[in-house]
Amino acid sequence: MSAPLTSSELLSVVASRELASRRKVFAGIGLPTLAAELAHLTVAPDIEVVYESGVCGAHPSRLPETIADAVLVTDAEAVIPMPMLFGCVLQGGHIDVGFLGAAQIDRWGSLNTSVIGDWGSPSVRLPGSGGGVEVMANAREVFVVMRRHNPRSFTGELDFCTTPGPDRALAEGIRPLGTGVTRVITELGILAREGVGEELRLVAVHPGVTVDRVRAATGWDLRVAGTVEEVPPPTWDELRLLREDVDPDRVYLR
Amino acid sequence: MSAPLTSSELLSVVASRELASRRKVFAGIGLPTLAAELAHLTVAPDIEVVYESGVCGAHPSRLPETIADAVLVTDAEAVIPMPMLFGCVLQGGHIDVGFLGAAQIDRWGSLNTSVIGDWGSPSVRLPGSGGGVEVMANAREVFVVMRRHNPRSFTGELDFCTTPGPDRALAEGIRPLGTGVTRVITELGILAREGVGEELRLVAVHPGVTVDRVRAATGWDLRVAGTVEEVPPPTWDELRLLREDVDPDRVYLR
Amino acid sequence: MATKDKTMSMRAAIAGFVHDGDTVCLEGFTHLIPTAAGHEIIRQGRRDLTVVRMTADIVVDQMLAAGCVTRLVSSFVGNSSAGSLGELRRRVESADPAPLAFEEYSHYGMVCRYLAGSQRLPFYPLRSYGGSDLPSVNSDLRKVTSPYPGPDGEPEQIYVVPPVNPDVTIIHAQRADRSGNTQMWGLTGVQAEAVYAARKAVVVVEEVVADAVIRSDPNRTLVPAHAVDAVVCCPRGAHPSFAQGYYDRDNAFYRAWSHISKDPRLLQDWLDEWVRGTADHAEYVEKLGAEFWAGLAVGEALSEPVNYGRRL
Amino acid sequence: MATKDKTMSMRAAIAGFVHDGDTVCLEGFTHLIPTAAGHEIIRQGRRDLTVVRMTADIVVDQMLAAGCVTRLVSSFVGNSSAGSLGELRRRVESADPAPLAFEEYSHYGMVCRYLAGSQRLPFYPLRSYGGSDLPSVNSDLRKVTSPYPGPDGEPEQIYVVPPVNPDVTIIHAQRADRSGNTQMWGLTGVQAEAVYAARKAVVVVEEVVADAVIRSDPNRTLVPAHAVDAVVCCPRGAHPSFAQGYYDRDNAFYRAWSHISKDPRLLQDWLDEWVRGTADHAEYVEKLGAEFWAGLAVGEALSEPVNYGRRL
Repeated sequence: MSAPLTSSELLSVVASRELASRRKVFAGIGLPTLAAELAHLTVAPDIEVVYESGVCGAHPSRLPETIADAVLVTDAEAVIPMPMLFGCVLQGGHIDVGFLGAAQIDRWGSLNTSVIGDWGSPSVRLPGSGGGVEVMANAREVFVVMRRHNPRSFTGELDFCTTPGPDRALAEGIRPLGTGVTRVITELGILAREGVGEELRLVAVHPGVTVDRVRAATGWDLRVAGTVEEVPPPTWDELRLLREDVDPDRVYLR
Repeated sequence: MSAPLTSSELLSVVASRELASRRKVFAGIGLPTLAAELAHLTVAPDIEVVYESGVCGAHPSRLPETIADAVLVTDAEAVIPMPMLFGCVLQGGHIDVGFLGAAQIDRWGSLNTSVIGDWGSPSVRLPGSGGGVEVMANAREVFVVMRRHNPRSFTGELDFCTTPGPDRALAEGIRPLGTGVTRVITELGILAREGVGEELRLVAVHPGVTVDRVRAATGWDLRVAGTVEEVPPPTWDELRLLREDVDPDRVYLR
Repeated sequence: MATKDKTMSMRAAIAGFVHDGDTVCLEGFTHLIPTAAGHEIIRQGRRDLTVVRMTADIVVDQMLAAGCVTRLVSSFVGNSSAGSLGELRRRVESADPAPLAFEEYSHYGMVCRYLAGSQRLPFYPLRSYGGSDLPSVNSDLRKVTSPYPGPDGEPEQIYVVPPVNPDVTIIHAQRADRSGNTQMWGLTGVQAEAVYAARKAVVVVEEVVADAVIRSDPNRTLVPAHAVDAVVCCPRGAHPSFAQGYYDRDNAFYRAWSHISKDPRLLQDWLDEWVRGTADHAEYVEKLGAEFWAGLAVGEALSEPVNYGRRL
Repeated sequence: MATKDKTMSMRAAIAGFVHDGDTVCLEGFTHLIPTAAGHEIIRQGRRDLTVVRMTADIVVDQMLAAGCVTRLVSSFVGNSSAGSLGELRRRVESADPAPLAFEEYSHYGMVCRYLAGSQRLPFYPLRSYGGSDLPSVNSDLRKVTSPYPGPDGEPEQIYVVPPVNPDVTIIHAQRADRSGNTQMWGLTGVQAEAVYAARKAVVVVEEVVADAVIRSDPNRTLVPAHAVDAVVCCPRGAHPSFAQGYYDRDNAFYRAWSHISKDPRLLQDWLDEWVRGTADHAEYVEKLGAEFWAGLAVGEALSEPVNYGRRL
């Protein structure tokens, strides 16, 4: 247990705490899985994870390597087809928290996962929405985990808005179900946003990180909460559970 | 085999012949089932029956008593849920022939299965559409079997149009997939209609039935084909198959 | 991950999830009709219900006769192929003993209302109703113009139906685990969508089984636990309908109902004896007797297992 | 009733059902990806295809590199979580060696295109895209005004997508009978709808089984025979993806693909050796070797049987 704390471990632990009192989580694979599993063992014993592949109530014998890993299916409580997953479960309003990642995020929590540069002739073609557009439009709230916190990722203007937050949707007269991004967890700290019409604000920093450093790493004039908390470092218990119970093979923690 | 021919047997045999060269049939229970089973043994070996309950490729151990009979499910090739049955199979355009019945039919093959009298305070409340509206709108053609051929059933004006033929739909600017009712098989003979814009015409009568008798039994000025055929009576083979193989327990033929 | 025990008695489930004035959906297409739930609604004397059900058949006629229902949303109001529903016809034809508000749809119209409700859509399009008189008596059947050109290059119109979101949906199934992961086979109708469309859902089952049984075949779970609020174990609760692999349909009772329901006195006597006169469905089952149930028993036709695999 | 034998070789199925210029849908969400069918399309040198696939991954990158594809309709263009698709990025970022027309959707947008296509609807509504830049680059994302008032009583707008009706849909499944009744378990994605949306459908399976196996469990049949035109028996045809209960995912190959596809020369060498250099999938499987396949073998986790019942 004396190994140094990795970035993945830090983000997983911080994300797990944010799941306290949340119930139904929609997750892709990777850090969200770790966060949800850890939350289950700590702050959210009743948490239910629905995977983007259609698995509900997974009881995997090993930590899954993808959202479609066969170990998620065997012994699961239900596997549902895509139209029901996206139509009834997600759009139907059953999801409390969705996890998303992105190449770029703006101050309103809108996301770009499509291109760097111009859409028609991009300098980098990214994978695109997947179910991101649907998670943002239909989950009650969205947590974003971004490893890299720099002005190109936290940008004043997205190169392309793949996944709009509710402010952009409302401007077009479309009313999404949820509040959009409420938490952004990064290597520097936590940004938060409570609802429509509100920008992301810096609410917490990791030990040793200054507010000025976060501002400098953010591509817009970042608002800062009246009191910026220091994120408590992972406890011995959290790290032990994560390393020994959740991901003993270090599939993600490597 | 010397028992007298019943009305059910006659209608079943005549309907079975009309299924020659047809492939995919959508059927409620009763006479359509008998007709399809007999056609399978005679004129249409490749026929596939899809039941309104969602059963495809049934291999019942006994003649089913309803479209939802458990014997239709056991040993079937597939059982599909309602949204797929009505959405993909029927509306998707996979059905060649649908069978319908009705309390009233008009000269264009539109049907009333809702009420006798005024809809708001009917003298008789009938069951309603069931899937009839969808069968008419989406099957390539529709066969109607009507036991009673009289002016109240074959009416100049429907008390209520539950299930419109394509002529009525087109008048409203909606284009159905199929041609609507193409055959009406009754105790007196066969009416036929080839396509949109055409009225039902008398094309055949049972032995001993005159054209005038059919006209008198029809509540509109019935058109008559240039040559009205005489329906060949059930052959010995057809009757034997029907009585001995299709419905030996006389579930329907009683 | 967590397994929450949602099992309760039928009495508790109806008391907790069905209130006077509610919109109650009972689904099950001929197969797995939640009759026992309807009977408990009668026993508890609910009033002013809107009942949503594709095939309004015997259980609906009984609920009508017990005075529970003021509005019906349906696409087929008949006693299967066995005849008429006496009470329903009296209510509609003669407002006897009271009028019944009736919203008439076709089967797929009802299916699409559940689809819209379950998918939180403002409407669902379907290629039905063009030229029908149904829109003249049901103002919820409306049209939308497609934003894509039709096959002839001209604008294309299509009918739509609105979502239905019942206060509660009640379905019957073969088995579930304690938390509500529900497995059905045979005719599965539109039950999953009806559950997702509802604010609350009650699943009545022939058997509550061990978690391991459900988890041995997750694709058989048509309704996941996250959509279920209560699990009621009520064997033979679908009678006179059937449960594939458990007991057969009571065709004789379907035929008898046309006779019983034709005479209001006979019908009320039947309710007094079989519903109001029984404490619960277990008593109803017992009253029917072992010999009766032996007549509906079915033999064995087991599915071949499939392998879900296990990482070595 | 009739059982028509629709089995044929992969070579015959691709020759018969995939033509130059066709719109070809390959579905399978991470699980049961019809890779072997993609390889045979490469072997037969099809050109000018429009490929429709939610998750355009390795098999699409390979078909792009082989020059088969001029247009792609997709909602995720990446190598799973393992990295990039080199050829796709070169085609999109630099038109190297040729431009690629790309229609970008979200996952549910693609699902809804299949739903509309399979249900013969002019459009399908979904609560996505409000405020997104996607409609600015995809003019097929349009809006409709609901004919029912919104929650605030005002008119409500919703985005819609158009149907997709591929010339052919190809899916991979665990098993089917000779006539095409197809059973799948594990992740079942949107394959049934993709099949119904298509003019023709080819089902590739791990095993063609006896009719009695399928008929022992009719609810497991997700694609009925009436929707299927060809059945191809091609064991391990989903590699490097997996078939639940048959073999596991080849995660090492997913990771390797980012490296292989980054260098056009390496990629073409790979195609020469593994696709163009093999006569068929059986040779590809053999070339990988018994030891390799042993590494992807899975153990047993059998479903509990259910009783369909038999009339006594």
